[in-house]
Amino acid sequence: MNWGSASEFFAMGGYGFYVWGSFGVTAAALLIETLLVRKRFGDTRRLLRRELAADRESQD
Amino acid sequence: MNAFVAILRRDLLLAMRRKSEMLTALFFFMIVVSLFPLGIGPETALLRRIAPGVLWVAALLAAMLSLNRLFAADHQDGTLEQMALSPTPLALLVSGKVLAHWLTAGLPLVLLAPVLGLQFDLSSRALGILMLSLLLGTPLLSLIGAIGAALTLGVRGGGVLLSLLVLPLYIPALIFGAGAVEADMAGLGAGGHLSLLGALLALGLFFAPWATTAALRIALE
Amino acid sequence: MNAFVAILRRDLLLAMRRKSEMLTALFFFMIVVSLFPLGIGPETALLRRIAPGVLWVAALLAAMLSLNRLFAADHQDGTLEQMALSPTPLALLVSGKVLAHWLTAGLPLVLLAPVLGLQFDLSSRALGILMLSLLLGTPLLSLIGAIGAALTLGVRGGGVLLSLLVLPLYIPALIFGAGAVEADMAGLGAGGHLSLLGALLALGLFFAPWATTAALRIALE
Amino acid sequence: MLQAHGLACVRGDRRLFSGVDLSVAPGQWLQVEGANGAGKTSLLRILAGLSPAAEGRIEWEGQPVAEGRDDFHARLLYLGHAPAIKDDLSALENLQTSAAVSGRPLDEATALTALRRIGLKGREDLPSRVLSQGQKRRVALARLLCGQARLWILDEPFVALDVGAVDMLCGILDEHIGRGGMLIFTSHQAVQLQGNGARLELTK
Amino acid sequence: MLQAHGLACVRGDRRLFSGVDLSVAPGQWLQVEGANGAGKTSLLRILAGLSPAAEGRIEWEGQPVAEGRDDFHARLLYLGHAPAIKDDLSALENLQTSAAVSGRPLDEATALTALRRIGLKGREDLPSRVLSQGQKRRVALARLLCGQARLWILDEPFVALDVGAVDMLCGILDEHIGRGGMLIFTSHQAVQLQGNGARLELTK
Amino acid sequence: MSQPLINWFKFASPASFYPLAGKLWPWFAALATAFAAAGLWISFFVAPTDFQQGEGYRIIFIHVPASWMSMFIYCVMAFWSAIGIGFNTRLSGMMSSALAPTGALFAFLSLWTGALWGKPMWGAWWVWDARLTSELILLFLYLGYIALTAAIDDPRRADKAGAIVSLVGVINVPIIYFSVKWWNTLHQGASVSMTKAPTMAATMLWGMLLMALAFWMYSIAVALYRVRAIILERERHATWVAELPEMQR
Ligand code: HEM
Ligand SMILES: Nc1ncnc2c1ncn2[C@@H]1O[C@H](COP(=O)(O)OP(=O)(O)OP(=O)(O)O)[C@@H](O)[C@H]1O
Ligand SMILES: Nc1ncnc2c1ncn2[C@@H]1O[C@H](COP(=O)(O)OP(=O)(O)OP(=O)(O)O)[C@@H](O)[C@H]1O
Ligand SMILES: [Mg+2]
Ligand SMILES: [Mg+2]
Repeated sequence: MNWGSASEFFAMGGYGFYVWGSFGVTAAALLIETLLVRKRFGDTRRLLRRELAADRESQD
Repeated sequence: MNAFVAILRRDLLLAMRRKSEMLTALFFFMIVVSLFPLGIGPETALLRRIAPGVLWVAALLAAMLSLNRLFAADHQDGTLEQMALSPTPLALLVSGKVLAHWLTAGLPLVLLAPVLGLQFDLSSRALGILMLSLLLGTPLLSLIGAIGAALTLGVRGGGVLLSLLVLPLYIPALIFGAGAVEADMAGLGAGGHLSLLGALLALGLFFAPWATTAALRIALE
Repeated sequence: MNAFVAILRRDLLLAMRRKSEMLTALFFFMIVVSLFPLGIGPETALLRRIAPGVLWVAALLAAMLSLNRLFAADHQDGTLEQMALSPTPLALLVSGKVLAHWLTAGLPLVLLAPVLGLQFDLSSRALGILMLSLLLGTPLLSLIGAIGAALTLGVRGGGVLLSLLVLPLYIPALIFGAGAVEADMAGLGAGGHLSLLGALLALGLFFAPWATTAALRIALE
Repeated sequence: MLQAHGLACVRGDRRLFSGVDLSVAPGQWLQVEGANGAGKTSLLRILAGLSPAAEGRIEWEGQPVAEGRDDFHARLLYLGHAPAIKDDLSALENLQTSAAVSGRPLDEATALTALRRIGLKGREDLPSRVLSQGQKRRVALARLLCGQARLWILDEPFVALDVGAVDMLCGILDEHIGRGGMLIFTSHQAVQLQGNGARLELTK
Repeated sequence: MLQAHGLACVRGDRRLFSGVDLSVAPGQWLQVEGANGAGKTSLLRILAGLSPAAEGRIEWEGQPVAEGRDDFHARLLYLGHAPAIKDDLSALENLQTSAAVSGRPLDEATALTALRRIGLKGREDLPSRVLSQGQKRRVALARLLCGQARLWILDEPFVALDVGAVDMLCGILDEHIGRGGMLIFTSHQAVQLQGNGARLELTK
Repeated sequence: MSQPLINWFKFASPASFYPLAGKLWPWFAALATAFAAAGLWISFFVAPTDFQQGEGYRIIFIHVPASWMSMFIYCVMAFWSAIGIGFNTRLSGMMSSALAPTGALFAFLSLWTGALWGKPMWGAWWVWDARLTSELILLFLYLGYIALTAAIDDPRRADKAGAIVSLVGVINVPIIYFSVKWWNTLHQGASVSMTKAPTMAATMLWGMLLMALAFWMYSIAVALYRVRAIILERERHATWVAELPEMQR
């Protein structure tokens, strides 16, 4: 265990800005990418469902 | 005025449609700036010394490269004829196109410049002056460039001829723009350079649309 | 082989016909190189130090600028279809076009470079190496550029996209080319750099026409 | 009413035509005829005010056009050889922007109706790049359906259209003339328009 | 002899046509018909080998085209919508270079004869930029007069031609067929060719 | 000879790959989370403070894995492109376009974390060092690929054009790397050279490896998810898409 307290942990021995800047941006970037991919998939699926429903209606 | 907004919107729409167009103008700027350290070598002191010049030349080239699409496509597909036949004064329509050009090819450069300046190890004060000089300078580039683009319209070997016409006219902008940053870095104060740049911009705003319109009418004959 | 000569002749004829085309590529090179002393300031030592890099970057930009007319016109007016339907292999015709591009946009730069180098106070020995490096490097620029031009054919926002694709690929040529001159100026001998440049050229001569042909076929689909 | 007196056109060292007089009154059409290269396109561009005539004068409602340019252009619709279509925009966007630029903005519903009437149903939102030759021409022609221009100058409007579209276009032109519009056009195809018309043959 | 079986073409998410069979034997012509956007141009490009078919196969003299591409192209003359004319070159230079690039160089006399026959007398040395629409098309068509291609594939060859030129072109096509050539073409105009012919209607 | 090949091509068809990818991605996502948790634990709580760089060195635990992934993914894209050109399979183009954004993201993260590391260690956000420069160029290559494929509407054409770009680019990557390296050594002079981390302690190595595994699994999971979306977009008129369970309702 390297850290005496939480504030020590966040200070990172004076390098807090740099370390948390790196880890934070990385985490945020990966998270955003995941969300974007999910949105892309969801949008496509919604569009297709709508198209298919329209097709079925026009056939009936 | 409606037609002005219409043409501005259309040009922005076209830029968006060619999805990556705005981004690629930016990337061009970025890549050209990054080429210089590759050609010259990595010494920080030397790079800091040449940074304002390199950034300004690159901005100038990026703005210029996107010029030939300013009127050429409209000329070829007949849109320009339609513009000339519009009851709205052609100069107004032209101003709309120039504004669209600056928004897509000039403004992004202003915003990116500080990041590239960091790579050359510029101080944050110098970065501020750099942005300010580009903010005043890039609209001037679009205005002057429009005259050149109109003049070379439909002329054989247009693309390169355009740069030949336009680059010399860009030189004052380059000298005052890069000079402002250098003066500041040398502790001389950038005010004089910047106000000259502003004066040039005012002049350009006033005259360039008329010159462009005249050149377009010639190209249409 | 006949068709190779035919297309080479046609492209040269077209370049001649657009009278000033070759000259304007040259002028672009000249103006870009001359912009630097204006942007950076007149110190001789500094200028001599950055000369090889500046000259090479300018050569690279000049070669690149003329790329978008390599295939675009042929694509638009249907000539490219005719080339694809010719019984001669397309790769051969493409090589003819690339050779014509080098003769009109590359070779003139090689010949002009020493004159511009003088402006930066380079020694005559350095000028020789500069010419040699450009002589080896500019054909490479044309070859790589042809791939990019073919890939961006008929693509939205082609012109700027082209530079995005091509400039990163140009970097090795830039590094070895400018590096050769700098190494020589630092007394280290330019042989290594030049032979690497030669090796790259051989590689390019071998692979680029095929990649270009493949890209053209895609564009025609 | 458009009138022209003694028009002449010189291209290079060739005199294409000279002494051309013409007049088109409301409810009239004029078909300009002539072999390839006779100067039809050149004449139409001169009438539209896009290029100057070597000799002669043009009057709109009794006034020289040169004096009331914007006024004339507000009443004019010119469609040339080139269709003025942006490859990257859809048919709908093309129609709306070109209308807005010429000072008569269109709402989406009107534009869509025009496109459907001209036979582009289902293609309204495709980028024009992928449209066929004839479909591109139709996008340009859709402008005829949504403006109040009095004078139409059309250079080869029938080119690349299929038989059905040619009939439809004839109908549109008839309607325009019936409403008291004026029409000047060229065509190598034989077309039958109703109403009061004249032909002008350009010969050397 | 060109044969195609079960050709299909898909553009975007639209199936333009499918199950198209056709065959053209020496001395025969085939006119492809259909409304604007029916897929005529697309079919012709597929037959010429410029774009791949979604389904089906094409045979030339009994062999799949894909296997003898250069051989097929040596016997083919394709003229598309775009005239393949360089604005900066004269009619003569355009004709000579395009012939040389397709592997059949022409001497000046032959080229000049062809240009005169096609009706460009006195325009041989003008830069093509200044030619009229119809004259540009004629420069492209002059290639018909100076090659030994067996199979001609022509996309709307009659567009922009005046009446006289249409007749002349019909004569040229008849001659080609009379010599045992093959011809595939599209046109929205009604044309009368002699010899043994067929029509192919593209419908959805 | 033909039997195994046919099996391969069965999975290379979008119709059979789509459900497979749907089953696989959650596993990779779970693995990524597990490795990341372990890796982060080691990076912050197990690995000791560096006696030279203090706590700042902890950036290494994402910087190095991100750099590795950015280079690795480009090679995988080139691999898929080669398959696509060689065998004309539709799936391979979809795979490389699914990988490109993730690769570009890691290249960006490598630059970002490197810059944040460089400021305290070297006193500059950026120096024109061989590694840094070639990583920057790698980012440009990714962006070129993405911009080109985005600019072409027809997906099949976009795939083929993208394949050419990534193959030409992958030939160029080692060339760039070595050329930049030699370029740099010629002007050692005033430039700051990258300080090698002191001999790596075993715990640090473990932390880096775990984080690298986490990024790797993450990339696979995201690429599979994205390829599913791409398959749906491109095959939306195929009958098998209409019959998918998630398309009912
Ligand atoms: C923007 C700046 C930076 C970039 C683009 C960058 C890029 C890279 C790349 C591509 C690698 C992987 C190379 C390989 O494994 O062969 C790497 C590894 C590494 N980097 Fe950086 N880096 C940057 C800044 C820094 C800084 C400031 C430091 C430390 C002071 C650093 C320390 C390291 C270390 C220790 C490795 C692992 C070396 C090895 O495994 O051999 N980097 N970096
Ligand atoms: N610089 C020049 N020198 C000589 N002749 C020229 C020059 N410029 C144009 N011409 C001629 O002027 C004419 C222009 O014709 P225009 O385009 O008006 O014809 P058109 O009647 O519209 O023909 P088409 O039916 O083919 O469209 C052409 O015959 C062309 O050859
Ligand atoms: N991406 C796409 N999505 C939908 N439809 C498309 C797409 N690309 C092309 N098309 C359609 O494919 C058809 C192409 O037609 P083609 O050019 O072959 O027609 P044509 O029969 O030659 O018509 P014309 O008589 O007008 O020349 C057009 O209807 C066009 O709208
Ligand atoms: Mg005409
Ligand atoms: Mg067609």
